[in-house]
Amino acid sequence: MRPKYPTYGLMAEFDDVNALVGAANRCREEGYTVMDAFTPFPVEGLSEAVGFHHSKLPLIVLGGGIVGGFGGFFMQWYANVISYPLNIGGKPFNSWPAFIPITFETTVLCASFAAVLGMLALNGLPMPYHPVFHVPRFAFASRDQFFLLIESRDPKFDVDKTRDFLQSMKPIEVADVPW
Amino acid sequence: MQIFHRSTNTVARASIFGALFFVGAALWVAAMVNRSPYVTKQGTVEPQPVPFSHQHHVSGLGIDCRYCHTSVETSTFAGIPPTSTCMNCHAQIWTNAELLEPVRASFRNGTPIRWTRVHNLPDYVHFNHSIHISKGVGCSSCHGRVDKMQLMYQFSPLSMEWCLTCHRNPEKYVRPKSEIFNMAWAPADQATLGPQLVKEYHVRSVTNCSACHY
Amino acid sequence: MDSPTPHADVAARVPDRFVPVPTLQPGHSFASITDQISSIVLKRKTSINWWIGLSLAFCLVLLMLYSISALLILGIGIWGINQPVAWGLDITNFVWWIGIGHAGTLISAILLLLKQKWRTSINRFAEAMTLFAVACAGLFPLLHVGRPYFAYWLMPYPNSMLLWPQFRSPLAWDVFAVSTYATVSFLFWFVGLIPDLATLRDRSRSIIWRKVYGTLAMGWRGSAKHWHRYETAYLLLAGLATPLVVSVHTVVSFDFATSVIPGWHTTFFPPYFVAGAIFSGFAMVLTLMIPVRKVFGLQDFVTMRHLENMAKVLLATGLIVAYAYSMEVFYAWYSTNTYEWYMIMNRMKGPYHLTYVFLIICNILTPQLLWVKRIRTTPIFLWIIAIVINIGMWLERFVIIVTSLHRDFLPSSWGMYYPTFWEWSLFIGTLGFFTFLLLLFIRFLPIISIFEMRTLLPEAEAHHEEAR
Amino acid sequence: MSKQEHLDLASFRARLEHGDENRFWRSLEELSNDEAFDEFVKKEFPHESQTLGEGVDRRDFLKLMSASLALGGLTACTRPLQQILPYVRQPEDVIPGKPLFFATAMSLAGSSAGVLVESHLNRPTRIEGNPDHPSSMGATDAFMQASILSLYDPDRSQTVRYIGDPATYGDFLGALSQVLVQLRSKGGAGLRILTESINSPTLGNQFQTLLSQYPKAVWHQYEAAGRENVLEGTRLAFGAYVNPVYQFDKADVVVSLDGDFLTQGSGHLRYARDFMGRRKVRLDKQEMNRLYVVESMLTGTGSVADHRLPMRSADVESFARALAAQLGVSGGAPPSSSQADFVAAVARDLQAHRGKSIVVAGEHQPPVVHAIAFAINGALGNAGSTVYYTDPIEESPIPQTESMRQLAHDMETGAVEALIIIGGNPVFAAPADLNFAHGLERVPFRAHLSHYYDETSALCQWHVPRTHYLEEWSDARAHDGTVSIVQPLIAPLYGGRSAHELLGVMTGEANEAYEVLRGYWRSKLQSLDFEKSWRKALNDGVVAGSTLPVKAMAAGGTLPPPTQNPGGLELVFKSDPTIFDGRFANNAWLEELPHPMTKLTWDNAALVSPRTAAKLEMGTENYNGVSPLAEISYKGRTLQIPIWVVPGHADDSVTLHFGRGRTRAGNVGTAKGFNVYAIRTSDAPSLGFGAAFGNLKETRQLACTQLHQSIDVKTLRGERDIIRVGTIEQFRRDPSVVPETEENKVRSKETFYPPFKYEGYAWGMSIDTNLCTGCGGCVIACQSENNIPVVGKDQVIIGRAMHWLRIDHYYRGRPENPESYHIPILCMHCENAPCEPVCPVEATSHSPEGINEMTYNRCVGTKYCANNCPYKVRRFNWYSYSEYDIPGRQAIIKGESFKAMRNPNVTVRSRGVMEKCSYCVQRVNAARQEAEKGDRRIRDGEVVTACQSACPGEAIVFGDINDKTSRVAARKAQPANYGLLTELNTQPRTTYLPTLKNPNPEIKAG
Repeated sequence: MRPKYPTYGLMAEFDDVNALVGAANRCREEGYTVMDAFTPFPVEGLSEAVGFHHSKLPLIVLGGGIVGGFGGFFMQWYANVISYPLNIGGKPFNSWPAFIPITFETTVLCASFAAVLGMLALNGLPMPYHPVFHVPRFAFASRDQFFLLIESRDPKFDVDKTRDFLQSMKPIEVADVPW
Repeated sequence: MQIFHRSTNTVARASIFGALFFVGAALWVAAMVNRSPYVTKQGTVEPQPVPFSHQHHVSGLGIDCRYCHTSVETSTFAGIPPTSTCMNCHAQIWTNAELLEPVRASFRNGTPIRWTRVHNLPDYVHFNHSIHISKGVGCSSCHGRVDKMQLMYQFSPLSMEWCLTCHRNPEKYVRPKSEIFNMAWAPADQATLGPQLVKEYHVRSVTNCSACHY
Repeated sequence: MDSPTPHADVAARVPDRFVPVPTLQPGHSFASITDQISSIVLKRKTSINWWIGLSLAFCLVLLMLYSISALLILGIGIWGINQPVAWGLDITNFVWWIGIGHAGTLISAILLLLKQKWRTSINRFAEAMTLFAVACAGLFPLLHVGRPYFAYWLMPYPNSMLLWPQFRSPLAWDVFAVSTYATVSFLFWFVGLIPDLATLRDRSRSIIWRKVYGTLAMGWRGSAKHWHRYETAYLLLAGLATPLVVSVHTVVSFDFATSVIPGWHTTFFPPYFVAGAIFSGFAMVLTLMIPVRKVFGLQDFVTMRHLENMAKVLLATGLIVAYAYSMEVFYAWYSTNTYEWYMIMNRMKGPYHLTYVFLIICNILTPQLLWVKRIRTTPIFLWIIAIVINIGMWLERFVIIVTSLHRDFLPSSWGMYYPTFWEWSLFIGTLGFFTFLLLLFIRFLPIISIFEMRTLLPEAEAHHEEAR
Repeated sequence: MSKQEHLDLASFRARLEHGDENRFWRSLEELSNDEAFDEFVKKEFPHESQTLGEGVDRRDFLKLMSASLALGGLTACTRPLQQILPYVRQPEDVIPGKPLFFATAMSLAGSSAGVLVESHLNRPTRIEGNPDHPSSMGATDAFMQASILSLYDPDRSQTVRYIGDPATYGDFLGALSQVLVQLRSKGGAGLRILTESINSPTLGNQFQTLLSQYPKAVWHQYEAAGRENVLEGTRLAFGAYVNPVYQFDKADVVVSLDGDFLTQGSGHLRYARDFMGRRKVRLDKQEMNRLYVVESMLTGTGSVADHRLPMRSADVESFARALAAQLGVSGGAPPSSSQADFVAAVARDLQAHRGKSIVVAGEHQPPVVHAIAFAINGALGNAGSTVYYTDPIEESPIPQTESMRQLAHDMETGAVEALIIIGGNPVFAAPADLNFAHGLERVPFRAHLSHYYDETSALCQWHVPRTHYLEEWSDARAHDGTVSIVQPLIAPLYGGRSAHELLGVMTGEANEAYEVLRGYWRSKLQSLDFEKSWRKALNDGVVAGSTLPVKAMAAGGTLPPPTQNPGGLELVFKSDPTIFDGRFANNAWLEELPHPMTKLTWDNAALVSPRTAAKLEMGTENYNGVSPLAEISYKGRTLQIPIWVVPGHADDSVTLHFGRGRTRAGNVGTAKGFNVYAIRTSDAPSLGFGAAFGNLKETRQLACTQLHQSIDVKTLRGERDIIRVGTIEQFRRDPSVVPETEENKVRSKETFYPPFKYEGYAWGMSIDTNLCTGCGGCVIACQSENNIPVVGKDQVIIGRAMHWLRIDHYYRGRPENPESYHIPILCMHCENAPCEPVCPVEATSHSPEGINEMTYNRCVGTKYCANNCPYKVRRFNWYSYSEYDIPGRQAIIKGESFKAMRNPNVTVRSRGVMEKCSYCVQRVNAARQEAEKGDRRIRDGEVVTACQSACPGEAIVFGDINDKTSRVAARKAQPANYGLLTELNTQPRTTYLPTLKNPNPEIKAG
């Protein structure tokens, strides 16, 4: 999609995590809403700072677990009671205690898949191409530098104003993020 | 800087779903192949020394199954007629038909006719014709309308799956003993007849392993 | 959680030995950590030693393949197993490998939940080790069956026989437990890798490697939101993996505990096996970590503190195992059961008594040395002890499986079991296979979690009030 | 499987069938030369080269891997195009798919027992006993069961040979007639014929004819393990050869003088049946007979004795004389002090049962001991009541060793111009001191009619393959003289000739055995309608009225003075319990059948008592079957043989089983074991002194299937309750003999799940260990019925024997004279089977009738079930034992012909699958199907398992335990009925009755 703005957004680079968090908070106070921060490691409270609060991931995992659990037990129950009941060592067809281990395993398996796939999906990964990669110094985002991005989608976004605003926070540099 | 081109995002997502789809498809195909006539030999006509037509002999001449398959009611094996059986008639009729030369040859020098097996169960499956007959399983239930077969072919898949369909619900398939050899028999009302026959003939639904495998 | 660097005054007040060794040597920055660890993968020329190691390992892999093809072509008869000992080295190795496969996820998951920061520099390596160990373990149940080409019957799937696996069988449980464990461990490991893959992507010089790492990193860019979900997922995974770790060896122990054979039919096998697994797992981590740490000069990241902590875990689990052994004897005596008691007597005095003796020496006596701090903190000693424990744990499985089977209820069907060349070659082969995979991992992936190391730095702490 | 098999065999049969009889035979000659035949079978039984999962072994592995992965769950994915060959003319009696049974008889060492042969489309597959035959009563022994294997043995000689080169029967007849012509001119001087003991009236008759034509010809007979001693004994006692017949069903007290009448010798099956009939102790029958045994080596008979006194075989005579003295028989001698009490007690017991007791001597005991036994029986008035005498069942009994000595001498002196050897293998089996081989080579014309091209054949110019008894027309006398007609079940597979044919040729009479036989019987059967009685004889398996009449014998002649007994170490020569005198050496079933006591397979050893072993400084606890090799120097000859310690063996006595160590037995039997004949001499065929033992400081690995035979594996928690024994007294006091412990009672009830309900049939088995002699007949019967493969010595050594049914043998007590117990162990078909829940693929499950079913084609081979079976009755196919042929090893029983032998109703197992006793489920199913066709229930006794049918002691009973009137239910109702390891709550369907002893209160135990 070709949006109305020439750039994807503006990105400010900091070399200190506190500077970044501070900047992020100020942006929010300034009224910016569509922004993101990039750090080489998870930073406590940063996501809140950029206006991201709760994730629905736990719910997804719970769902996965429930599906796996009931699915697992149902499979065993169906196979032994409905599909092909056989007298195995004089045990009843529905030997539920014997079905517990597999039920547990399928629960964990499905939940784990839900966790990982859910996380990737919510994060929109895989996404090998992304505008921020255009910024040459962004490579340091995975080393020791900290970046704050204000997207052009932000209603309050204005190339010049926003750039000045970012500059006011004394970043190492403010870069244009082209599409 | 960018390592990947824009398109790769789409590609990446596509490939994930693609992979999932492919795996699913592969499994599905395997399952289908497994049940296909290619594997079960269902419906394939094997080359035979003599192009014997059941249609002609059964519907045409009205010969009873047991005239040739003598031991079907008494033995595990229905019986393949000895050459002499063929010659009972063909000593008189079609005595010099080209097609029947192998038969005459066999009779002359006592070498058996080498038919090709049509119904061929694995060695670890033990099937007994007589017990099925005596429990009201008709020929056509498994062998199909043999009376309509120019050349003999395997009508049913003969897979365990298939065996179990009847072994689990015999009432759906049993017929009166009088109708066993009646190719054309069709139940008026199997729903009521079936259970009744099952009770009458003491038909049991046998699905334990050693019923067939030992 | 203690602060990584003791304040001077603290140091003044308390004697040195009470000053905890830091989990990360001081003087590091984000950059230095990143560069030093990733350099192992990126910069350093592939060392000749690595090549030698790899080729040696590969020879053993070939041996393994040779042994496997012989097995498949000639038949399982080439092994020494028989009646009554129908399981021998095959299952022994299976349980041993699975046991080793426990350290990784345990360290990553449980220590993560327990907020043990010292785990960060060893979890990645341990997880990889877990994966490879499980891969080796998986081979044995597959190959030990008489008709491996039908092994897929243990999987539930709609088939033309309308048959299902027999879900009451501990072997069916194994299939699910082991495959689940392998899968989850992999996910856990891979998720942990993603940010570091991104780092490698950005650090790498060659365009090919950039694309490779880039693909694997799936476009990770360290966005705050991503980090948020990422941490949630990672924590949840840890939560799921923790009971899983416990369950896997529990299920493995069911193979024996649910049977009727004296020496197998024991209710306390699950905890006993889990403890044993952690025991052997940590021993293996030490066995591998100590040389690696030396070779790649990672003493800053894998400090003496790590080694000592692991040594302590060894000591603890070792004691649990010792308790289990004594309970085994006690039960047999207390049960007043002829067969149980004979089983114990047979272990101690029977034809295989040497294995039992060495088992006690390796698993009970040797670890006691770890009470001594000097030994705990001397890598070479630690390394030797770890190896001894590995051997001991292998013996434990051998004793449990073989000596229980070879003389059970009816003296008429007592027998002996002597492993053949083929069984040994398969075992040695898997050792090679394991090393092979490990060497590849060391060469191509960061053996220490870079991004987690970064969080150990003090400057990683965000101080909101200042920012305000 | 079954129907395909019938089809293909139909064609085989068809080939044999077509045309008149001559063509029939000719066409067989076409088949009978080996490659051709194998080829033929290959062509004709294509599916038979298809065992379960065969595709696996055939195709290269990867292909299969991919295939089986792709075609998920498709087990029969590699079905080749098969051919189907019907009859040309179908015989009336044959219904494809239904076996027929024909009555015939198997002769062994001058006696015979009747059998019924199961025939699938005229292809014999199995031997059952003939219930109407006096020597069988429906029971069979291992030799009879295994004879079916010899029939198909491709190692059997398949062509006439002249100096080793293939020749035709015609050539032989030509050469023979030339010789005969010139011998005839001399009245037959120089013509010698050597046979085994002949119990065929027709053949005897033919010999008379021959001898009348050649008055100067001599007919020699020799059996290495025959009844010579018995017959010489009768001559000693009565002045004439007679045949003693015993009626153990009438005897309350039996004394066996080193005899093994229950498991070997003429009529042993009948004797076991009668004897054991008196030991079936039930609530309503609380008495049993009493058996005293004095013997050197522990035998089947000894192991069931109520009092067993181990003593050197050489001392048995003095014991017998002592007994005789006590009973006032002339020629008696006072007992040695040590035995005085015992002898006295036994004598009193015998006195107390005059006319209701039997004293019987062992076949290898010298004639005098037999004579003493006869005398004692006479004195006790047993003669006529429990023992009676008839004319000998042998056609012309002679002192065989003597006759052999004479033949050897004449051969050396060149007095023998032509020697025709019919059967037997004298070069191997003749006494070593006669140098038979050396003499033989000096005979100008020598021919050998034999089953194999063996040691003797190799030294004869002419060798003619002999027909197996299932291939020939003949007749045979049983232990009581009853005659059975031997009829062929199949035309000679390898073109053999019968003795009748050969003699027919020599006498110039009819050369068709069939004609000769009918000719003879036409003259014998003075019935109006010969054909009728002939058919009846064929049908019944016995010729009506042919039983020899009882002869009143008064014990005449006085006994010779006691043979002086040098004392010291004695050697006892006995036939091998599993391969007899060596004739069965190439029979893999018998080679692998464990020795009833030592459980040795594939080998023989010098059996000694622990004390003697120590004395010889060759002590060994048989650990893992590695035993020290000894060199026995005896009468200038030496024999190297390993030492095996047998608890309960007499001290200063060494038992040597002859028959092994063949050099030309065939692929299976050649060079297996050690040749004891090498030191067996004509002056001491069964007992010898003056042997010196040298320890070669070497060891030999022997293959033993049960290395731990001592039940006294005591722990501080006591002994294992795995075999229950008691005395008749105990039984009378408390019929449960060994009461269940409270603990077991509780444990065997505890269950987490509600028990499974078994309506309808509930199959179960009861084994009365009190009736078991451990003979091993059931083991072979099972092997034959269920297509159980043979694994070979190396596999037995590492514990991979495949027998579904094994007979555990346990000792208890002092090693000098322990109690000895047999307990047959097969699948217990536990209702709570531990093996079933551990199988991950449902390969083993329970039938609604309680049979623990093993589904081979579903088994992936985890072996978990075998581990979890507390009885260890599961057997695994480590290799494809039935047909495998891989680098370094081959199946023992190999060759296309064996495929024709297999039971078509039992799947042949392939590599990597588990197997075990199925309760002969194929028989159960067949019976059920028949019953349901008739809309009735299966009658009790309609399903008889293979082991049950073979057992002479009727120790095994199988049936429906829900049917309270069934025999098995009755047995299980006995309070003494117990299950093995029931404290594990396995709820076994196979249960046992305890072994009971009936000790003489006057004799204190031990």
